[in-house]
Parts: sequence; C-alpha cells; structure tokens
Amino acid sequence: MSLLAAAGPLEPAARSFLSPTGVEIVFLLVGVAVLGAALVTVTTRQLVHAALWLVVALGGLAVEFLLLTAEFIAWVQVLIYLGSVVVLVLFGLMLTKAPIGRSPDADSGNRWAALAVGLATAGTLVTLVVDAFRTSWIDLGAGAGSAKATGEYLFRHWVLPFEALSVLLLAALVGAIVLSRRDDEGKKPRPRPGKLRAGKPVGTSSGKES
Amino acid sequence: MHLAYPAVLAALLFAIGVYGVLARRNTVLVLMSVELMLNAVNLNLVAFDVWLRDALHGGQALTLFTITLAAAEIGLGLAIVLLVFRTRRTADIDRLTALGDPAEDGPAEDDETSDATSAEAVA
Amino acid sequence: MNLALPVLVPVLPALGAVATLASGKRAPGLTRPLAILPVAASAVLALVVALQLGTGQSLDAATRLAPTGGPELSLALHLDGFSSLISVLVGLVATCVQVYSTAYLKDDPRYPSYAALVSLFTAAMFLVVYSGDLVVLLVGWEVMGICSYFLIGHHWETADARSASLKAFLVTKLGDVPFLIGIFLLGADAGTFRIEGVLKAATEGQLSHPTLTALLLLAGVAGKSAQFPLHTWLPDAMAGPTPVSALIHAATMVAAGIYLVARLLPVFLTSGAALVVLSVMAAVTMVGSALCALAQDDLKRVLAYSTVGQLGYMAGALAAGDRQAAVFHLVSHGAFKALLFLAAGVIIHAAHTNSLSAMARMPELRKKVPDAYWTMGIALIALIGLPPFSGFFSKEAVLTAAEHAATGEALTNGLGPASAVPSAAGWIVLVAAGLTALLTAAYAARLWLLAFHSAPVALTAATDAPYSAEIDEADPAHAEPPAMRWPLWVLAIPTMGFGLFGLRSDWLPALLDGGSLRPALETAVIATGLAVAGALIGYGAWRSVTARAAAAAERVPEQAGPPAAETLAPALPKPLADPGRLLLGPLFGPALHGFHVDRLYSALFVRPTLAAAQLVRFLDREVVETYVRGTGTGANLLGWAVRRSQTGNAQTYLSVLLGAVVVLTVLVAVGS
Amino acid sequence: MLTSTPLLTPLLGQPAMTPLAVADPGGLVQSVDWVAIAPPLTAALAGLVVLVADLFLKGSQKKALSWIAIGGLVLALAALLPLALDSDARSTFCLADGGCSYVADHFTLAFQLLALGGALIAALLSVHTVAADRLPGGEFWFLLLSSAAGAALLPASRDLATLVVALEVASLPAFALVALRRDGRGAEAALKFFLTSVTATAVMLLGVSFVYAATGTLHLSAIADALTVAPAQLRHLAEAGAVLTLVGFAFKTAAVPFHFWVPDTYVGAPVPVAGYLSVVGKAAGLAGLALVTTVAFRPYGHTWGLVLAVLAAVTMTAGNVAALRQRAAAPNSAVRLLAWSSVSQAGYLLVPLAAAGYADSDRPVGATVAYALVYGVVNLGAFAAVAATGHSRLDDFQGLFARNRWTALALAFFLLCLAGLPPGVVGLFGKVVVFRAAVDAGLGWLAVVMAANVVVALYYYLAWTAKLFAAGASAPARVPGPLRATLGLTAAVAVVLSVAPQLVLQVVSGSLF
Repeated sequence: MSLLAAAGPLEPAARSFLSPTGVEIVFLLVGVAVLGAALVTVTTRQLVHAALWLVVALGGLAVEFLLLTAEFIAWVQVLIYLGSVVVLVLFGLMLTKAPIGRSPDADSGNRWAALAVGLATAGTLVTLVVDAFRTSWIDLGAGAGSAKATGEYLFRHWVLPFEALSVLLLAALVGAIVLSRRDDEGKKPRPRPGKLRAGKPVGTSSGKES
Repeated sequence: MHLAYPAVLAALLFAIGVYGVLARRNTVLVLMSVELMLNAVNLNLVAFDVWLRDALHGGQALTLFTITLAAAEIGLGLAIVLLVFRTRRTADIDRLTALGDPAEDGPAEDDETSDATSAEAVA
Repeated sequence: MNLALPVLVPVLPALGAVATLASGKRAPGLTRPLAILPVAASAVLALVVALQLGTGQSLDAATRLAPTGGPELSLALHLDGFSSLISVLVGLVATCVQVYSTAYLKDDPRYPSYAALVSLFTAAMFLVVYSGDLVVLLVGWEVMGICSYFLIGHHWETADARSASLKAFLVTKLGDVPFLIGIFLLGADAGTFRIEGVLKAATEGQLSHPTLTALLLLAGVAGKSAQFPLHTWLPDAMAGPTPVSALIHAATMVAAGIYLVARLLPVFLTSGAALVVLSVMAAVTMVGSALCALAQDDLKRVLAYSTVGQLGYMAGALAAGDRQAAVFHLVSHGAFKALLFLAAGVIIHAAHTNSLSAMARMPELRKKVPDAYWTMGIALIALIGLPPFSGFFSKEAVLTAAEHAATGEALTNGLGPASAVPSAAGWIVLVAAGLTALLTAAYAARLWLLAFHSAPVALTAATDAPYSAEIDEADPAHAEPPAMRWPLWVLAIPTMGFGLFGLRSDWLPALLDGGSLRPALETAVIATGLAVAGALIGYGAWRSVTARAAAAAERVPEQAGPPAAETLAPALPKPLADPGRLLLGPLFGPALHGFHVDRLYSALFVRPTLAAAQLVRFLDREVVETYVRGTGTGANLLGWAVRRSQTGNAQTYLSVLLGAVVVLTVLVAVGS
Repeated sequence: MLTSTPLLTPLLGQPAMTPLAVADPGGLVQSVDWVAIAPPLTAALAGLVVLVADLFLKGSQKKALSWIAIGGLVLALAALLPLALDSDARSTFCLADGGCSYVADHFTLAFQLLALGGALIAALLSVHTVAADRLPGGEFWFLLLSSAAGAALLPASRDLATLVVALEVASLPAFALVALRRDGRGAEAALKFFLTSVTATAVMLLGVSFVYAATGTLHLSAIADALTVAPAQLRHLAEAGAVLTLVGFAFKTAAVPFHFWVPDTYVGAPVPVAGYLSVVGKAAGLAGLALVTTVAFRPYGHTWGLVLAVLAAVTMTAGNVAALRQRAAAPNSAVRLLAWSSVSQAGYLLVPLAAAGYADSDRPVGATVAYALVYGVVNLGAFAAVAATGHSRLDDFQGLFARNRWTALALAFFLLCLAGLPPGVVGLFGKVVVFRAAVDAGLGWLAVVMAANVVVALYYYLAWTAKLFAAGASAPARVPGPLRATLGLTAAVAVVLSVAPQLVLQVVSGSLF
C-alpha cells in the first residue's frame, strides 16, 4: 500500500543534487546556524550564555519549521520554547546559584565518554538517514500547517492523545508545585517515632523506609 | 527540497544533545541538552510529515504533543532540580551519588548523615 | 473406591502442618497431638486404601487443572501396588518419627515449626507417591526439597547445619534443573504430563530423544536419591536432628528418586545407554559408599553412607530392568534403615556423642540401651542380608534381577522386552553388588563391635564426650522415655518379618508387577557366603586391632597421656582400635573424606560461581570506579577527564544507556 | 517542487477526498465510546476529585482523601467488568478506514487489570506511609491516580502518538511521587529516574519518527501493513526505528542495560511508590513492548525477537547476580534486593515476548500477561511486607517469625512465589508457562539460561526466607491496619491463585488481540 505511496518521492525525477532552490539555501544556512548555536550551548563554560544560545538554536528551528510550511508548529515553538521554557531554564539557573561568569568545571569528567557516544550517535544516524533518503525530495507546494488545518486534524484524528495530554500537563503542574513548595513548618518532614520503630533511634535507615 | 537536509540536520542536532546530556555537569544544562534532543525529533517529524503529505498529519500532531510534553517535562524537571539543590546544596549531577550501591566493605552508615555528607565527601 | 480416602492421605498431614504452625506458641499443649494425629491418621488411611485396592489393581482419577497452552496439567491420582505399598511405609515411618520426636526434641523451643515441617514433608511425599501427573509430582518433589532444607538446618546455630542444609539444597537443585527439562521434554513428546500417557508414548516409541530424556531425568534422580556424583549432600545432612535423618534420609525422600524411576521404567527401557549409565552410577555409588562407611567415625555418617549404598542397590535393580526388586528393597530398607537411625538416636542420646571411637571407650553401653542394642542388631543383620530378615530377601531379589539381566533374560515383567536391558548393565550391577555385600557386612560388623563390644580403653573419656552435634535432645541423665523406645520395636517387626510375610504366599509380587521375587539358589548361596565372609573379616580385623591395641597399652602402661589430650584430638582416634583402618589401609584417609568429591566440586562449581559473582561485582562497581578514578597510566587526557567523575553517577548510567542504544542500532541495521 | 504523486493514497483514502475520521461525517471530533474508555477515565476523574476535595478538607479530614482515591481505583476496576463480560472487543477513536486509537480487547483488559489492581494495592499500602511520613495527601493521591490512568490508557492505545503520551502520563507523575518526601534521597532518586527516563523518551521519539518516515502512519496495524511493502531503501531506517522505539518501553520495564535507575530510585522513593513502580510501571512498559512488537513490527519479528531474547537473557542474569551480591548488613539492602529481583523478573517477562518474535504469532504474549499478573500480586505483597515491618536492611528481618508471625509467613510465601517454589505454586506455574513459551518457539538456549537463572535466584530468595525463621529479638510489633489489609489481600490473592492457577493461566490459552 504505502509502497505506491512512497515510490513517488523516492524518485530522483528531473532534479539534481546540485540545484538547490532559494528555500533550500535558506534552510541550509539556518541549519548551520542552529547546529552552531547548539554546539555552543553544550560546550560553553558560561552557563547563562548556554541558555541564550539555546534560544538561538530553538529559534532557528522555528524558522526551519516555517520553511517546511508548518506555520502553526513554528508559532507554538516560539511561544512555548522561547516564551516559557527558556525563561524557566534561566530561572532554574539562577535559583541553583549558577555562576554568572566562566565556570571552569561546567563539564563533568564524563566528557570523553560523552564525545565518543555523541560521535557514534552522529555517525550512525547520519549514515542511516543519508542511506535511506538519498533520493527523496520534499514537495513543499501544499502548505497544510496553518492554525485552522492543525485544529482540524488534531480534533479529527488525534483527540485521544490530546485529551491524555491535558492530564499530563495537570499532573506536571501539580507535581512541580508540590515539589517546589516549602513546608509550612520550614523543615523537612521527619519520620514519626512510632510503634513500628520501637527500639530504634528515630531517623535511622530503617525508619526512613516505612 | 532534498529530504536529507532536514534529516541530517536533525541527526546532528540529536547527537549534539546526546553529547550535552552526557558531558554537562550542571543539571539544568543537562535538561537543556534533552530539549535539543527532543527538538531534533520534532524537526524529523515535521519534515517527514511534509514529505509524506500525511492526510492525518500524524507527524505534526506528534510534534505538537512532543513540544507540550517537553514543556511539562522541563517544568517538573526543574522542580526536581530545585528540590535537589535545596536539600543538597548542589546542582552538579556528578555529586549526587549517595544512592549508589553502598561500598561493599564500608560500614553500614547512617542514612541521615550520608544524605548530607556524602555529597560533600566526594567533592 | 471412594476417592475421598486417597485424597485425604496427603491432605491431612498438610493441614496438620498448618495447624501445628498456627497453634505454635499460643497453645503449646496442642502441638504434639496436632503433629502426631494427622500423620497417624494418614498412615491408617494409606493402609486402608492399600487394603481396599487389593492386589493387581490400579486406580486412576484426574481433574483438569490449568490450561497452559501446551500439554495439559491435571490433578491426577494414580494408585497401584507400588504406590500403596510405599505410602504405607511412608505413613508408618512418619508416624514413628513424629512420636519419637516428641521425646527427642522435648525441650526444643522450635519444636512446633519442626513438627509442622515434618508433617508437611510427609504430605509432600504422599503427594509424590500418589500423583498421576508429572507436574504435580514435581510440586511434591520440590516441597520435600524445601522441607528437608529447613529440617537439616534445624540446628542453624551450628555452622555445620547451616552449610549442610545449603549444600543439600544446592546439590539436589543441581540435579533438579536437568530433571525439570527432562519432564518438559517428556511432556512435549507425549503431549501430556499424565504418567499413563507418558508411559503409553514410551512403549509406542513416540519419544523423540529417549536417551537424552532418560539421562536428564537421571540427573534429578541422582540428586534426590543421593547417587554418585550427586551423593555428597546426604552424609552432611546428618547435621540435622536424628529423627529427620531417619525419616528423610533413610526412608522417604531419598526413595522418591528410586520410586520415580520405577514409575517411569518403560521410558528408561527405551534407552539401553541410559540403563548402562544408571548401572555404572549404581555400581560406583555402592562400592564407593561402602568403602566410605568403613572409614567413618561418626555413627550417623556410617549409616548415611550405608543408605547411599543401599540406594545404589535399588538403582542397580532398576538398571537391570526389574522394578519389583527395587521397590521391594526400597520398602524393606526403609523399615530397617529408619530403625537403624532411630536406634542410633537412642545410642547417641545415651552416650551423648556421635563418635564411634568415643562410644568404644564407654563401658557397658549395651546395658544402658538394651532396646537399641537388640533392635540395632536385628537391623544390621537385615542390612547385611542374612536370612531370614527382610534385607536378605530384598537383596536377593536385586541380585537375581542383576543375574538375569547379565544373562540376557532381564525380568522386565512385561514392561518391555528382556532384550531392552543390555547384559553389560547386569554384569556391572552383579559384580558391584557382590563386592558391596562383602563390604557392607564388614562395616556393619565394625559398627556393631566398636559401639557395643569394645573393651573400655579409656574410662574417663566417656563422660565428657568429644563432640555432639545434637544440641537440644532429651536430657541424657534420664533413661529414654517410652516414646523413644517403642517405635524401635514397631519398626523391628517389618524388619524381621516383611520378607517372609511378603513372599510366603506371593502376596508381594501379586501386589507389584506379578513376577516372582523368590531368591534363586545360586545367588542366595553366594550372597550369603559373601555376607558371612565380610562379617568374619570385620570381626577378624576387629580382634586383631583390639589385641594390638591391648598389647600397646600394656607396653606403655601409664604413658597414654592424660585423657584430656585425647579429648583434644577426637578426630584422630589413633590409639583406638579401628578395624576400618586396618582393612582399608592407604584408602582410609580418602574414604574418611568421601574420596574428596566435595573438593572436586568446589573446584568445579563453587569457585567458578564465586568467580562469576566476583566478576559481576567487579563490573558493577570496580570498572565504573576504576574508569572514574582513572588509571593514570593511560593517556593523560583521558585520566584527567575521568578522574573528575563519580561512581553511581547518573551520567555514567546515561552513557551506558545511550551507548547501548547506538550499538544495538548499528547491530540491527548492519545485521539485517 | 515536484513529484506530486499521491502519498499514502490507498492506506488512508484518496487525498482528494476529505478523510472521514468519524462515524458521524458532520462532526468535527471523533466519536467516543464512553464505556470502553471508562477504566482510565475513572482513574483520571478520581484524581481530579481528590485534587478538588483537597481544597475543602482541613487537617484531620485529609485522611478521607485516601479513601476517595482507593474508591476511585475500585470503581475503575469495576469499569473493567462490563468490558470483560462483553465478548467482542470495543474500539473507539476510530478513523474512517477502521484504524482505531483505543481498543479494549482481552490484552487491554488484562493489562488494565494489572495496572489498576497494582495501583489499588499500592494505594492501600500508601495510606499509612502518607500519614506517617506526612506526605502532602491531596497531591500524592492525585499523582498516583493520574499515573495509574496513564498506565491504564497505555495498553489500550493503538497508535504511536497515544502510546508515547500515555507512557509519559504514566511516568511524569511517578517522578514527582518519588521525590514527594522532599528530602535529599527522594530528590536524588527522582532526578536519576527523571533524567534517564526523559533521555529514553527522546530516543524512543527518534525511533518513532523513523518508523513514521518508513511507513507514513502512526497507527500500529497500519505500520505492520506498511512495513511488509516498505521499499528496500527504507528497510534499515525502519529496523533502526523499531529498535529505538523499543528503548522507551524497555526502560520502563527495567531491562538491562536500561535498568540503572531501578535500584537507586527504589531505595530513594517511599516504599509503596517503589512497589508501584516495580509493578505498574513495569506493566506499562511491557504492554507497550508487546503492542509495538507483536502488532506494529510483526514483519520484523526475527529482528526484535533476537534483540528481546538477548535483552531477556542479559537482564535476568545481571539482575540475579547483582541480587546475589547484596550484603545483608548494608543499609536498604532489602529494598535494593527487591529492586534487583525486579530487574531479573523483567528478564523472565521478556522471554515470551521474544518468543513471539520467533513463533510468528502473538500467542506467547499470553505467557507474559499471565506471569506479569502473578508477579504483580506477589511483588507488591513483598513490598507490603517490607513496608509493614519498617525494616530496610535484610539483617533486620532476622527472626521476624518470632516477632510477627503472619507478616513473616506472608513474606515467606511471596518470596517463594517469586522464586517459583512450592507452596508458591502460582509462581512455579508462571515460570513453567514462560519456559514453555521459550521452548515452543525454539529458543532452547534462552530456556536453558532461564532455568539456570531460576536456580541461582533460589539462593537469595531462600536465604531471605530462612532469615525470617531464624531466631532473633522477639519484641512483637503491631502492623498498622491498612498495611495489614494490604498484606492480607495480596496474600489471599496469591494463595487463591496457588490453589487455582487456572484463573490466571487461562489467558495463556487464547489469543489476546
């Protein structure tokens, strides 16, 4: 069934690899910028700068979404990521008293293992997708990413996950609130001495588990 | 547009995210790297959705879900990080090892103190 | 027949176990009746069932248990002569043991759990005997294993008991794994786990790998019935209380393996190779254990090795294709070995020691325990196989079976063609059985003479015994209560009369497969001769060493050293006259240690397991740690980087996780 | 830009035609069968009720919240009944061409029973903990219920988007639950759980995107159809995508090498939450694994069959050996042992799924369901016993029988069930069923590995059991009421199943989907 479906775009057709259109050029340039910003994000020693470079990377991605005709997603990306996620992250950095300047120990000792795994991931994934998509082309003609179209497909076909997501959001909200709320007594709850722990000092390891 | 462009971009972005998750010491930065990984997936999904001209727009729908999910995750994740910071006075991921398998030959230490001290002890 | 009766037989002791445990400390007065009555009732019921069934009958009933998708499981009952006979034996011995235990463990604070475990054990044995379904049988089989683990470890305060119980468990489990696989193979081939169905498939030749299946089953049998090379747990299991040894390690649990082979004999008859393996196993077990028995100083270990050897006889009979003889010997052995153990318990209780050499120093031990003295004598004669006690007839049956098998006319009694049994198996069993008869008589004589007839060499050593494995037995200052004495005489009755009674009117063969069990003249003469010769050799050796010891004692009259020196080195009864040492010569040392099979095991199994665990621990922590700390000899850069990381680090976890994902992806993408 | 060949035409209808996703063509949203979605919906609504009630209840009245939550879970379980009595599978949230997002068939019901029943037992277990550790009640119950709703939604999901979202609904509240004691240990445990989980989710989403690229759809059955005809060029991508998709679920199932979070998290979390994760979390992961493998990736059966078989072997071995190395005197050794034991049990649970890859049918999945049900009951029972005693070191269990007869007996029974030894007959049967599945599928080597592991595992289960009956201090301790109820309930279920294992084993016989 989808053989027929997929056969079309797999055809190289009349296009050659070397005749990029304007959209493609823009896409590539923005892509390079995104990659660069992402790289700086994960390597910079200035923690706050990392958050700002993340903004650049995510904003660049919003542009890519626009170029791929997914308007609504691009706006959501801007709203949610740039509007709230990055702000949250900055708050997080400040509340954990992250140093403002260069911090020499921004990377953990795991860095070389990380480099190895990261390179292996990149190699594997790039090989996979290049191998799979070497002859595939996107037809950007019909834009189906407007807000109206999005609402239609969401409510026509994806009602169930959408509803489940509302539970998820509420749960995350409640969880985040309860975890960041300080206790009224201003101290951590101590295990209550009780019959269960008879004969043991309160707060020993066994007490903690019950 | 050649489909390999967004796909390769996504693959590289994902790999950068993987590197960040594994290499960053501050937990907030690790969370940021996770966001990079998720965004790579989003780019993939949108590109495939457009390429496939999916009538159901499964890719775009899932992208929206993923964005929401990432927002929820980062909210809760930051709450956890703050909680860790409040109780341990650190947000460095490699200092949070109190729950590792206890040293085989070490004495059975009191948990209450190990909570507070082991983070410092390893510093 | 009313099905309720046979169903009640295993159920009653199980309920009794629960009740005993539940009453426990709350109603200590109830514990003893709750321990004895259900088991006794089961014994009576088992007898009633056996009588109702009569000879030459069999009964099958089944209810479907659980659809597992493959072969069906059913709760099946199978009654025939074999099962009813063995169930009566189990009931009798279990009742005697429960009664005996009330006195033997009178002051034990853990008596309720002990009694409950014995009851549960009895229930499990009944389940094994009555089950018509292999999986249900397996359940009973495993319950027995667990109970025996706990019972052997009853004196868990002592390191001996702890290690012995663990060893018993692990060794039998080592056999149970192949056994389990064997049962599944049988079930898969036959399409059912019902024993009838399996046997039908076997006789019709539907088994795809008969030899493999039979060998897998044999591994389990070797574990449970303590056959070489999995016999090592049984002598160690004597760390448990003596009544437990009598019940589990003489009469019932070890018999389960033999019983299972007897039930599944048609399966084994489809594979000549398996029979030869079985015969070799039996032969090695018989001869080896008899040699070991000759060297042991611990009374209970002598009996334990003797049990191993007699189980070898039964296995030999099975290898010769005659399950009647095997079950005959099983039953008579069950009676006299239980008697031997219970009598040994009385002796140990009176002498307050397990050591034969210590007993030898005691004056007038036989006067102190007249009941034990006489009943033990009877049981030893039965063990040696002298007429007219039961052991004679059953051992003759085994020898006759082996002889027929050797000449190519095996007594399979219609279970399969006589040609199914290779004559080599018969020869192996016959020769080994003859040799073992000689050795058995020798060690029995040694045991008897050392324990009761030694001249009191060192009078003072008698009161403070060198060691005693029993901690909480009845007070040695008092004579044995009747509850410890009369079970001896109850068991002495079948020991003396079972053979005669069973064969008098051919009642026993009719109950079993129907072939004759009467002794043949030649084998009877040869075996009796061997037994008498063995006993005489034992006696002669004993005389010789006693005389030599007496001479040595005269030569150095008062220089034997203070008695305290002897009690310090009880394991080396050097100055004492041990005929075993004389008879075995250079073999004595190895035989004393069971020919070092244990050490072999530790090299073969225990150490690799420990090493594997070590390796995993190494991977678990050390690799991460080393990785984290850095070796310093590697590239500087690497060392610098990894030194900063920490163990138990979430990033290490993530590295492994993501690394594994990459590897998996590459493997799948490349491999496809 | 070019090639306007219609995509996915046959699969989803002509592109020219507006896809009719609804029974009612005029409506904008899909129609909903409320009876079918009642079980997860009830749990979610009960969560809302708790949250609202929390606002109005003061101080000592907060105790009522726990009973609202438990009542909600009982109702959710009751909502399974009409579905179970209905012999036909119900589907809802369907597309015009028949692909549905939510299907309530036997597979779904069995896993919903496990998820909701496990959540109920964990909730009973938590009643005491919430009070004793002064956890914030309203939030605790809300989070537990929403997580349970996610776990109940997951087995019913039949498209990857819903699966992903349901998995997250089950996971996210669990992170908060772990951290809810708000001390250093809980926070660290939650952080490790969270980080590894979101990473695994990201990997899984990448896999989903590859599968989507290769097949053009997110609905499981459509994926299976599309994979059989996928162009050769996309095959590598599809297989890699399939493997990556499995990662997220394997993580929840705690399969090695995705298990690292398990011991740390269980130790740091409150005991009932650890029990909840070990059963409900695992159930969610298993349901997802079973769905994507046997339904969606059926054409690649041998690939993932092999992957799962290797994972199963490694998982059971690693879990067992690590459990073997637990030192009885170390702090938290009891929970840590249960954690490693749950890792090794995950290995057994994966065996039939691997077998399903080789058997070319989904029949072996029944064995996983049966074993998971058995495991759920006895494992929660073991956690309940640990919670009831309040001990966290194995050494503290020495002589428990003398102090607390019934708790010790129950714990011994659960441990024997986990070990698969009589009288824990149901554990034995569970293992037999799993073993059979492996043998039937021709995975002889895996069966051997499993048999060896079962034997190795006996050691630590029995060592613990033996400890219970050893002598020790004998100051009798009282067990709080809810904990007693939980212990009684789990023990009763385990005993009933041991007497009549066919109650649970019957799921093995039929086809589940």
